[in-house]
Amino acid sequence: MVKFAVVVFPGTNCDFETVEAIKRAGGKAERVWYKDSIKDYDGVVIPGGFSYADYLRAGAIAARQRIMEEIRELAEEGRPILGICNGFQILTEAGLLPGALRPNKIPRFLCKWVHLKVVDVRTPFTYLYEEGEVVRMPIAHAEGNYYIDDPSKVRIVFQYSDEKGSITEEANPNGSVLNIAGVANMEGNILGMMPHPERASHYFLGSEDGLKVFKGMVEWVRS
Amino acid sequence: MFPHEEKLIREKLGREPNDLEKAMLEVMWSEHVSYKSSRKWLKLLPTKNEHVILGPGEDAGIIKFDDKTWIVIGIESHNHPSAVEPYGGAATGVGGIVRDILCMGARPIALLDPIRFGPLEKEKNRYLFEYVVKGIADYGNRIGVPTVGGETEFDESLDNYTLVNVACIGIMRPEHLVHSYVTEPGLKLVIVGNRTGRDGIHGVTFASEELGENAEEEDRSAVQIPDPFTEKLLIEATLEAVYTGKVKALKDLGGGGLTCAASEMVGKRGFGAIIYADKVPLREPGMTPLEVMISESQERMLFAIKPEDVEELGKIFEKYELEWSVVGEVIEEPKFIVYWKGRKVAELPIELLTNVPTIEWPMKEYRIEEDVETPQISLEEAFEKVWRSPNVISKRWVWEQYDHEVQGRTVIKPGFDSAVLKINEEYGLAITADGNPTHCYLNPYHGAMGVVVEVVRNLVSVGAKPLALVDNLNFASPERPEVYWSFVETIKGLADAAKAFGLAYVSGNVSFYNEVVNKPVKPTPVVAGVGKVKLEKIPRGPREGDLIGLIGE
Amino acid sequence: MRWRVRVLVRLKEGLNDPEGRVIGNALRNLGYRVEELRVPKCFEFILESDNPEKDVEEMCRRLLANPLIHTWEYTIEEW
Amino acid sequence: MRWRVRVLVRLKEGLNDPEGRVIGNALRNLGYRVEELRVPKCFEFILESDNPEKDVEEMCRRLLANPLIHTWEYTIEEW
Ligand SMILES: Nc1ncnc2c1ncn2[C@@H]1O[C@H](COP(=O)(O)OP(=O)(O)O)[C@@H](O)[C@H]1O
Repeated sequence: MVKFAVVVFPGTNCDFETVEAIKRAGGKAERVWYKDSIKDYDGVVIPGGFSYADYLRAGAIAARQRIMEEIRELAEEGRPILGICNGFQILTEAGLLPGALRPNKIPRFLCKWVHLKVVDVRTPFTYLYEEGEVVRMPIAHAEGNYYIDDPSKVRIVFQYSDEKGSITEEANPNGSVLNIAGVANMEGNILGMMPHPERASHYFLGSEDGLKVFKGMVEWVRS
Repeated sequence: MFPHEEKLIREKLGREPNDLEKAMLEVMWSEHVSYKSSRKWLKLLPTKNEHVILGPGEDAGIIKFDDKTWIVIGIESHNHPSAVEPYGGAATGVGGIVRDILCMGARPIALLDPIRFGPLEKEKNRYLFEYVVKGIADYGNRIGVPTVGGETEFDESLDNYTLVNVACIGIMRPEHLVHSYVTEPGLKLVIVGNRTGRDGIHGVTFASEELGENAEEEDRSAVQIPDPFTEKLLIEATLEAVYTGKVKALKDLGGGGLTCAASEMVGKRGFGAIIYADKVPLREPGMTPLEVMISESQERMLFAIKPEDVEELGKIFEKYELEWSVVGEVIEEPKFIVYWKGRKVAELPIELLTNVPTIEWPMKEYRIEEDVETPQISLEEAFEKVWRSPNVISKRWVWEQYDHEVQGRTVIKPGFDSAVLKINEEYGLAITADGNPTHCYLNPYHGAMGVVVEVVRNLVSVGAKPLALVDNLNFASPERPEVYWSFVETIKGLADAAKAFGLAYVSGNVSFYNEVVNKPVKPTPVVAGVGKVKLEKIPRGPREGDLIGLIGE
Repeated sequence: MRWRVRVLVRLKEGLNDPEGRVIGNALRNLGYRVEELRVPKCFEFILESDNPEKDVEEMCRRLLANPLIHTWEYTIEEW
Repeated sequence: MRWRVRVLVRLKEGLNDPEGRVIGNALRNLGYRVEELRVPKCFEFILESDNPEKDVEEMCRRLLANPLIHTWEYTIEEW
């Protein structure tokens, strides 16, 4: 069975619900402490939270831990690597994705539901969505303001939009370049996203829009 | 301590206590730790019914949700520390109540933060408001416990001051219950977490006095710097340790520090302890045994463990990169003995520390309710006034700074009458917290009842059946006869209202001496309640065409 | 008159400094022999004032620091 | 050899500094004529090293700063 590692750094706090969401999507997942090995897994999810309490810069210290080298190797083999929120911050800090996540334009933590437009449906995480589909998920971060000097270096996967899919300034919760909410590497197998798909994976939590991210990832590995 | 208490101690001890002993007695006999002015009256509260597994008396209360699931709940105030250092005070308040839940063996799953301030027109009050919220946000968010509800109120009487209450909810399996007291001698006492520094020395005595004019400069040692990073590791390490079944007793180090945690842990069932104070990992050079014994450094836990299991549990603490150290042991003899570098530096009968006599202050009734004329203003004007009030407008600015979604349970988010957490695929837990100082000031008895009734209404309005309550009593100095009277009236009101609904209080907190420069705060009981709701049955907002009805008087 | 100001706000000696501890550990893990790492808050700005010393001192007390837990120092240069 | 080091990490010119903006506004609200307030990150520590310049430069590149968005400067004194 397809098995994912959900990496737990000191301060990671969305690990349990991310494992839950992968299970709901039909996959198998285990929490893996950052000192252990992830070599035997089919893919890796770096979940949200506050690794090292976000001291210095969000994700900066986790990105320099040894396990990131193993993740880099798995990524080079083409396995799917997903970073959610703090996971996205860690991936950029580790140089696995280009760009940087800076403090929000209003420098506060912001927890709210947003609309996202799925703009790239050719990644292992998004091929179950329709191109241009508008979905709802919550964000919860203080440093989600994506910056990149040259946007052609990444594949833009999710953009903050209004409910009709227009990419407006009002719909941008944190000031990110081009309303970017999630990006992938050119190969498409590394995705980083600020919104929390695992928090939108159950009817009672307000939406199941996020489940397709995990379903896609699980199915993609399986086939 | 009052002179008559010092005298009593001298008599019981048959000698003058030395400086260290005096300092330990002082924290244990402080209002904050001993509940000496309130204990007698708290007995009036109903504390038992079919839902209650564990009522007041330990670090938090426990109720039964279903056969496999218990819910743990506690509430705590951090008023004084927040008034002098709003960011750190509020944050460490969150840390304290979270550890209280943790030490029963439960995973903390939600926070509520009823917070109160003076009018926002004043710079100082805005500063307090902004930084209290930031403190709660930074701490709660970093430890991954969602703040799903609370209250935010502004009142004249709180000018330059703040009431910061925090309630925490935990979830556990019955087999993981750990008590806060030991039932056998020979156990090792192990301290885990942050190093001990000079911060928070005399914190509890500080919390048992009114704030003076120059509080800032004077009370430096009473504030602590929050360390949510260590707290998060403590949560995971503690739960992993608890799941081994080898933790015999567990307490967090809060007010009164190691003295309080250790003496209460061993004294409850008549045992004693030897503490090797020099074995406590220290942050600063040159600390004295006195400082070590009463420091209130945050993010520390005290474990009682069988000697043969110490190494195994130590490995768990090390996995989470936490420092730990064996600092003492449980002994048969009911004595509290402290060693420092091989020398005995204190020896007290345990009950002298844990059995503090109650105090009853004089009471004086007041009556300030009177008829007032309804102001003659237009409906528009009235509407405008009400909707502009900071007490009525949406508190979105507050709860958007809180990660209210983390852990993936939040079904009903902030902004409604109660929050609802998903407990399993079928049922949820509704939680809410309410207070109403204006009403309580006018008539403490009716006001207190009103608070309970509001909690019940808020639970019912999301479709939940109320299960249990906790109360946090924020009052001015009990030495003021009117205040003490209002305190007792409040308890009677809380008791009568709860009885009327068949509800019990499973935990609570009393905070006295809430005054700045001789200005007492209004009687402010805050009640939090939890209820059980079938997820499918939660009313999901009105639709166009629905009829609106009004029930009741 | 316009001034160029830099304020450094430090935690008082002896107070717990988790951020400094965590960053110091991270540097040591990378192999550097670093000790006593601290992370003061730093503010740099241009100030227009006739009495910059007084103003900056007051700004620290009122907003930039909390006298209860912080000490501060500043440099003021003509701009 | 032991050195006393102070590192300042600043956002590159042109990148806006939301925290600086908010604090600047707060100070202006209190009546101070403050402009261009910025909040660099500051690190102070003791370093044991035979080549402190090289080490500190490397520490900035590897951890303390993000070269994409930051510039840095430091002072190194004998300790
Ligand atoms: N400090 C706070 N933290 C979290 N949620 C809050 C806070 N203050 C208010 N809220 C939320 O805002 C909503 C309205 O609160 P409140 O004004 O107390 O409502 P009501 O008057 O209807 O009881 C509730 O959902 C409450 O939980």
